[in-house]
Amino acid sequence: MRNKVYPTFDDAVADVPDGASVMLSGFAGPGTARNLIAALLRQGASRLTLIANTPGRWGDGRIDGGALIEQGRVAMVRAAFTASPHPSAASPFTELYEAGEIEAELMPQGTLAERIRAAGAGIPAFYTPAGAGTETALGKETRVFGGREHVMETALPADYALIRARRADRFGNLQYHRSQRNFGPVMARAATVTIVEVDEPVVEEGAIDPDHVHTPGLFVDRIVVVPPDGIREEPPNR
Amino acid sequence: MRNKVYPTFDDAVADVPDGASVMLSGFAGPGTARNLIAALLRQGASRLTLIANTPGRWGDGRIDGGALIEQGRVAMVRAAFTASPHPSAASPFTELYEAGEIEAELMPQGTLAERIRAAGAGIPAFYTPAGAGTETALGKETRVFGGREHVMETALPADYALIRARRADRFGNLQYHRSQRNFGPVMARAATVTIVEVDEPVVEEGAIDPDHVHTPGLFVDRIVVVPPDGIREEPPNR
Amino acid sequence: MTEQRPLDRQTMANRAAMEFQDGWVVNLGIGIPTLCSNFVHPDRRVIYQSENGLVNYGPLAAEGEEDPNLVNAGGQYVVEMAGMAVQDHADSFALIRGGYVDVTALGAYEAAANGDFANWKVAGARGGGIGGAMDLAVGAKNVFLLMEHTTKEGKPRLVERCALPVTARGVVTLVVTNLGLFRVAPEGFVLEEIAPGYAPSDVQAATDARLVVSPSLREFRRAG
Amino acid sequence: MTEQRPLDRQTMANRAAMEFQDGWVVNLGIGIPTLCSNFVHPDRRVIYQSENGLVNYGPLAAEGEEDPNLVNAGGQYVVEMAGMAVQDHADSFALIRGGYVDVTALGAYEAAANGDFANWKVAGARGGGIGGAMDLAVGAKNVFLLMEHTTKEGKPRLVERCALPVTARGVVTLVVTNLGLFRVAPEGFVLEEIAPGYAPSDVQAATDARLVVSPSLREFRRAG
Repeated sequence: MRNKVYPTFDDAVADVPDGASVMLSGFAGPGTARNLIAALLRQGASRLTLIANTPGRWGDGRIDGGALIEQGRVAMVRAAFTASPHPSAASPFTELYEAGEIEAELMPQGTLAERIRAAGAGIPAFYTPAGAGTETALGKETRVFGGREHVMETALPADYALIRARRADRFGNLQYHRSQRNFGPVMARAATVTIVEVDEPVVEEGAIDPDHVHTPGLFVDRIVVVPPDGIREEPPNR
Repeated sequence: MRNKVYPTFDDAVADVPDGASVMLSGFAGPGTARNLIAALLRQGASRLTLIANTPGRWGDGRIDGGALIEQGRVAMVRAAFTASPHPSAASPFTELYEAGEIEAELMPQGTLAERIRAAGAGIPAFYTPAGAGTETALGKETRVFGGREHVMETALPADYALIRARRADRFGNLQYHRSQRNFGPVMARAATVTIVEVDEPVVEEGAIDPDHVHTPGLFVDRIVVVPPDGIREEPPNR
Repeated sequence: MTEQRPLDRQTMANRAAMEFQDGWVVNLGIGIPTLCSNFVHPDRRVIYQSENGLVNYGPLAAEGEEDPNLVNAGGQYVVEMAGMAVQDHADSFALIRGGYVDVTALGAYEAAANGDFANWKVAGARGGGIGGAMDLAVGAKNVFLLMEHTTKEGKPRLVERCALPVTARGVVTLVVTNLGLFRVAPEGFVLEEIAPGYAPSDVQAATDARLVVSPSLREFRRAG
Repeated sequence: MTEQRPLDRQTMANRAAMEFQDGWVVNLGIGIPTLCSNFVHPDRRVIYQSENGLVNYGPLAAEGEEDPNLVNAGGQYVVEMAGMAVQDHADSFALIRGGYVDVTALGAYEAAANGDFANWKVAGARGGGIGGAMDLAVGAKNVFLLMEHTTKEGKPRLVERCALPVTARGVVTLVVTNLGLFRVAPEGFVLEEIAPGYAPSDVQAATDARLVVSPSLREFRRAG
């Protein structure tokens, strides 16, 4: 079987074409594949569609989806935010979006997570009460179940997923640490090609208890270990 | 907070009323809450609806859903089998069902699992390709997505779930051992009252690594430890 | 005449937290709501849940003691609690929509007398920030709003009907502002408790919906 | 003239297993299909997946070495493989419907020239046993059927159109019987390989659908 462990982040993202849809795991930091995103930035692919919780940010020296947007590589964002999660903090993305310079699809966070899950689960559509009766449901089919209005939402797949985990074995079985998990497991299932950066060295198969695998290896295509000089997740003030 | 650890199986199932819908985890043995089912048998509730992978069996001395059926306690079974999973082996349920003496809803196993998941996930309905174009889709809404026919399936909740796990902490966080997991996690979420029998003594909170909890404790209502003289899962020939 | 003393943010949060019952699963939104976890019930256990997958997490982490991979839904570093569990994002929202959250306490721009509220989009904007609010609003058994009674410019935030795009319809059960505590009933906002020094007419004057004054109106309750 | 030697069940399973490519995810149904895992490719890694949540599981457990909580989808005790993972039932079928299974090998009562097949309900029955077959049939990239060519009474199981209620429509890609190996193509069953001693006319005589004989027809391939 093909070796899934790649020597560098650049090798792992080398084939991402212009126009690709790319899922980025991560929630408020943890789970963000910052090293793979940095490599994608160097690689140069453009007209990307990003699927992520937020469009990210920039200007604070941290690499996330915002770095791709800042460099003009992104045509479309599908997310639970176009403005900053913290209403008092401005997001540079907001200005671009409000000025009509970039496209976005805004949806409830649970709808985002469930649409991604559906894509990896062979479920083309489902009904959710979230967003019913609101502006986000405009143009969408609605239907009443149990006396309550629901919105029909469709599966959201992607060409690539860039995710971060704590540890992988050579088969690609993954474990996440705490809040690092967030979108990783569902994105790994929903993307055609799943690329993961891991904090710890790759272990042999059998080193991870089968009961404690969070993402089975058959969903994982490429693994890169974050080297000692790679980007690590750190609290803002460290 | 109320103590979730119950002294006996009989205490844990005492309030199951006639006509209740009861989910039974278990697949080919592992995960079957045999001690709770035995207690429900003693308790006497009737006209039950069972939701399980199979209607179980009887006559071989092992307790599963079949024991309730044999005693006439069951009005309806929702399952992926009405005949034996092994076509060469007769199932006593098959005779009852073929004779029209009990009702059943037969569905694909993945549809069963996903309907249960949906019930615990606030998803009233979803579309699946499984069963499209077959007799099991008769009378169901169908819809084409991506050129392929899909069946609309609805959430399947229950009043009670009786499940088996390896270990629980006092909050109800559960770990399953290997194939014991099967329907446990989705049934625990889909049932109003989730009752679990565990193979090992209850541990204090904090004894289970948060990354390795399979079912968070807030889905679990009652816990009973299988005593040394309780029914243990065993291979058939031991 | 008593001096008018609107509640500060922590006191508002404390008052809302006093409503959390033993064993309740609680989700706290960004802003005033996150302050609720600073209120510790002596005899109740409250289980905090966050959209990003934590169940039963603990208080904010002290500086220098952060686990870089352990944050709540507001992105704040928290500490691990004995009995904590981690889920992925889809399972976390399954829990939320599945009806296991007893209360979500959220911030809002507007609360309406019919139980609608608006907290994701400001006037004139093309987009906004939905986050988990729409799922929480329809999934939680109770929706509490914690908000300043008026904008900085003095414009009422409690209104007859929302002018801003709503987050969810007919779901709000309780509103705590710096001026009062309001149950949302079929007849509209019912003023149950009031800030020190205020008369119901003062609160009504700062409100764009007709208030019903509870026959058992009292000053804001405080813990202890 | 060579003696007619229909294939035994293990040889049928071996022949099907020879189609499994390196790195393929394989799901085996009850009956002849489970025998496929006895065939070990010297230079390919095949990943077995079972409906009840095991990914990358190992061979059948020897008697006395069973883990009572480790079974495959047929309820047989298996051993743990290095690199195994366990999922719950919903995630397991998400994997199956999600398109991650390269092939499912199933038993069947009937296989039809249009790619339909029937394996869950016998004639005249009220119910049957669906199990994971309907999900596997629509989710797997390839559906192989392993079946006796005729019933014990000699009635053909390869038919123009199914008489029994179908499990799925238009999904079968390969059929291996004790008499032949058939690709299911737009033109119907294409006989590619044949059991020793049989002529295509013998196989056609035992079949209720028109067979297309491959120009490269050959005797059943065997490993080694």
